[in-house]
This record gives sequence, structure tokens and C-alpha cells, in this order.
Amino acid sequence: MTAVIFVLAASVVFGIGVWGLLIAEHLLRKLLALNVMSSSVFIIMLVVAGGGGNGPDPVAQALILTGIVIAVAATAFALALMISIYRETGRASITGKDDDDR
Amino acid sequence: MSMQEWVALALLIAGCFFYLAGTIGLLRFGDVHSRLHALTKADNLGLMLVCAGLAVLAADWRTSALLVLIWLLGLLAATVSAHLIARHARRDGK
Amino acid sequence: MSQILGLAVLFLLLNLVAGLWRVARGPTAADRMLAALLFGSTTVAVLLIMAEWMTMPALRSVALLFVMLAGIVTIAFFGLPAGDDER
Amino acid sequence: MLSSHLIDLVLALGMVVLALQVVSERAVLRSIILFVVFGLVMALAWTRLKAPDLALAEAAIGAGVTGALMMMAWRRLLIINPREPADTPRGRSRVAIPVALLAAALVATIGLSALFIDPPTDTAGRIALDEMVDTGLGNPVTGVLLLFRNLDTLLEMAVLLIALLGARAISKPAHPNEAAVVETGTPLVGALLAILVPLSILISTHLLLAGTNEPGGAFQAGAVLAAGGVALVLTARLQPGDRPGVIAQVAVTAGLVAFIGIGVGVMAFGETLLVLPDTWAVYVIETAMMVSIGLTLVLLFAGAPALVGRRT
Repeated sequence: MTAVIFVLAASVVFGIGVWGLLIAEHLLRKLLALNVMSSSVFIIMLVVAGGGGNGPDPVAQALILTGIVIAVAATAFALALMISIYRETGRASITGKDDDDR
Repeated sequence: MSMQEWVALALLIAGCFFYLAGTIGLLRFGDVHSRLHALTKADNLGLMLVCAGLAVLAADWRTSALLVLIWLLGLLAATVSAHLIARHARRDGK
Repeated sequence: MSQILGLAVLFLLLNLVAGLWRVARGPTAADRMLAALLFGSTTVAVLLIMAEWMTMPALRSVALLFVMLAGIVTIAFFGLPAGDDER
Repeated sequence: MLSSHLIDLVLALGMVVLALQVVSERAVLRSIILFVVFGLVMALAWTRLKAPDLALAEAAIGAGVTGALMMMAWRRLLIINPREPADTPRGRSRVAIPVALLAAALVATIGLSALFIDPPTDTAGRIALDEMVDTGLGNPVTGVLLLFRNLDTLLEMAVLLIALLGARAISKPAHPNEAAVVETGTPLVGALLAILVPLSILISTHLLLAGTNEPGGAFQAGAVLAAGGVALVLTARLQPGDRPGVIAQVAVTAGLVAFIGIGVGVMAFGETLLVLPDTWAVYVIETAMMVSIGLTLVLLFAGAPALVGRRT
């Protein structure tokens, strides 16, 4: 029962993350949405992996642990990219009408 | 329920009561400073009572020592955080 | 007894949700910083009761980590410019 | 029993509402704060799913370090251009909602269907659990991370190093007080640090040593170390330096070097690659990884090649 609750909640959170990613124009907001999405994927991975008697599947836990650390490394690198883009172009958001105002 | 569980139950209920008091204070009070009062004082007393109840329940020294350490750190974190938040609120001119 | 521990956890979580609602609505940045305080006390109690209720002693180190994080998050929040609504 | 289902429901709803808030909030800073709260609620969800290792990592890294990184990035944007509007406009994308609903539905069907088929008997996890008994390690997660699938862990350390080198390559050197947040004048912060930073070192070594038998391990320990380091950088006790000393360079690469060194060195004794001899090797590698992860995350946060003590 716990599993079903969390899988449904995580799927909704994943949808919210996708929505956020699509509508956000500022790069920082896109990163926030991406992190929310990755968190929900981790929840689903663990719940789907099920587990032996005394707790969830250790291989799934190890993969998710690795995933959390790599997510923070990727986020840090993406933030550095964003800042240098902002320094060069003075803008940190991708607006839909980029090509019109060129 | 043994005597030990009755004592633990009493402490837990008292702790939950103070958490409730803290939350009501947070919801009802007007400005940040009075909310800080509610949160730091009532919640911390609630944490102490909950830790005491759990220590009685766990009834072993290692766990009780860890619970006391967690409570003391909670006290430290709450006091300094309240100070920083109040300072930040003052910077807004409140 | 374990049923009572479960109810205590539920009660504290509802307290947390009420507190977070207030903090999310709070007008000033300082109100939002109260969230760190909330997490430093209510969630710690939830974790400690869960450690006893679900017999998972590891949750006590998670609670210890939460207490530490509460202090550090408040320092980070302190960096928020005054009244984060404009800036 | 009823209360456990209600607890899960409250946590699940909390996750959904917070995620919605993070994404739809206008002011970026409010989104970041809500994101930290979302990470902490996620950590609670991990405890309900009986995965304390992940709760530790999610709280320390997911909420703590990531939240601090986002906040510091936003501050840097403001330093470059103080007129950056706080309320970032929301794009009008008609396709967003249908795509989001489709994605949610797809993920829900995958999750639910996987739940209701009966799992295969010999899953990797079960094999790992069976073979844990002769490794001398109590914690299966550490066992998987360092023994059965240690190539992943090795490559992950490489990813961390690449992220650090990449971030350093493209960012201008941070000027000294950019990361400092709290004027050093507040005495109370000094008192808090005097207790929190040694405590973070104590907790991280405890997590490291306990990691072989209970939840804990190099990643969580490194994340807790990073949390302490972030606190020092925030209060200007550690300031961005320009040239990394030898110690810093050795510390950052220690995890990778130790892993490769022992992993390859073992072949000299006839073992196959990356088969760790016994628990002492696990401890050595985990300690080196803890130091590397902690220092890398703090350097990424400070946005500088090195850190120096406060120039009084």
C-alpha cells in the first residue's frame, strides 16, 4: 500500500517537473524542475525494485545513491555554465521568441 | 502496558501538546518576532519531552545519550537560528 | 504502544504541514526562514519516534543530520537579501 | 495499520504540493527555499520506504548542498547584474500541460505495472544479499557500492572530478567576499560554527566507520563534511583562493587515486581487477572518497579553485 501511494505521488511529481521544465524560461528554474524530476524518478526506482525481507533491494539503493551524487555534480556544473552564459550574454533565460528579436 | 510505557506515553503526549502549542502560536501570531517565540520555545520543549519519552522507552544508555545530544543540538540550532532570523527581520525594518 | 507511536508521528506531521502552510504564505523572507526552524524541531521528533516505531536505529543518525542541517540552512537563508519579494 | 497509511498519504501529498509550489512560484528565491523543503520531505519519504542510507544522502546532498548551490548561483547572478528581475516571467507554452500529463501517465503505468507483476526470484539484489555473508560487511548497500559494483563507484568519483574541473574551467575566479553571506560581526554565528563544524566532522567519521555495518558510508559522510564546509564558506571563515595548494589537489583526487591504486594493485597479487582484498581496503578507499567528495562539493559551492583560511 505504501508502494502504491508513493508511485502515484512520484508520477505526479514527475509530471509537475516536466511541466515546470517546459514553461520555465529562466535557466535556474529549469534546473530546479530537473532536480524535482530526478528525485521522483529515484522514488519510483526504489519502489519498483521491491525488496527482500528486510528492506529494499540493495543494488537499487546503491544505484540511487550514485544517482543523487551525480545529480548534484551535474547541477553544480550546469549552474557554473549558467553563470558564465549570463556573464557573456547578460541573459540567463531562454525566451520562446529568441529568433524573432535577432 | 507496563509502568515504563505509561511514563513514556505521558511524556510523549506532553511533547505533542507543546508542539501543538508551537504550531498554534505560529499560525495565530501577527509578526515574525512573536512567531519566533512560539517556535523556538514551545517546539524545543516538545522535542525535549519527546526525547525523554523515547529514552524511557528505549531504556538503554547509548540511545538515551544520543537523544540528549540531539536535543541539545536542537536547542543550539533553534537559539542561533532565532537570533539570525530576528536580525534578518530587523534588516527589513520590522 | 506502537499504535500510539504511529499516531504521534501522524500528529507531528500534521503540525509540520500546518507550519509549512503558514511559512509558505508568510509575507516576509524572515517568515520563510522559519521553515528551517520547523524542520530543525518537528521533523527531528518525527524521525526519532519513527526510529522507535519502525525499529530502525539508523533514523537517529538521520535526525542528528537534520538538526545539523537546520543550523546550516538558516545561515544560508540569512544570506537572502532583505524582503525577497522584490529581489 | 491505519496510521501508517495516513502518514504515507501526508508525505506523498506534501511532496506533490511542494513540487507544484517549487515550479509555479514566481520569485526564484522562494522556489529555492521551497526546493530545500521539498528535499527534506523527500528524506522523510525515504525513511518510510525503509532506506535510511538514501534519507541521509537526500537530506545532506539533495536538500542541503543542492539548495546552497542554487542560492549561491542566484546571488552570483545578482552580483553580476543587480537589476536582474526577481520574478522570472513564465513562458506561455501550450504544449507544456499535455506533455506533462502524458509523462506522468507513462511513468505511473510503468511504476504500477512493475509493482503488480511478481518479481523474478534471482534479482541482482537477492544475489548480492546472499553473497554479503562472506564479505564481512554488514551493510548490503556499502557491499554493493564497494564490492559487487565498485566500477560504478569508481566512475562516479571520476564524474565528480570532471564536474569540478569543468566548472572551474568556465567560471571566472570568484572575488573574495562573494560567497560570504554573514558579516563576520555576528558573534553568535561564531558560536554556532564552533559547535557545528567539529560536529559535522564527528558525524561524517561516524557515518564512514558505521557504513560497513549500518546505514552510512563514504557518500553520506562526504556530504555531511560538505555541509560543514559550506557553513564555513557562507560565514567567510573559508574564502575562495586563486591557486590550489598541493594538499588540496591531492585531497580532491584522493578518492579516485586510492580506488584505482588498490583496484589495479590487487592484480599484482593475482586477483582480478577491482576485487578488493578485504575490509581494510574498503576503509582506505571509503576514507579517501569521503575527503574527495566533501572537498569537491565545497569547492563547487565556493566557485573557486581553492579555499584559504580567513585573511584577518
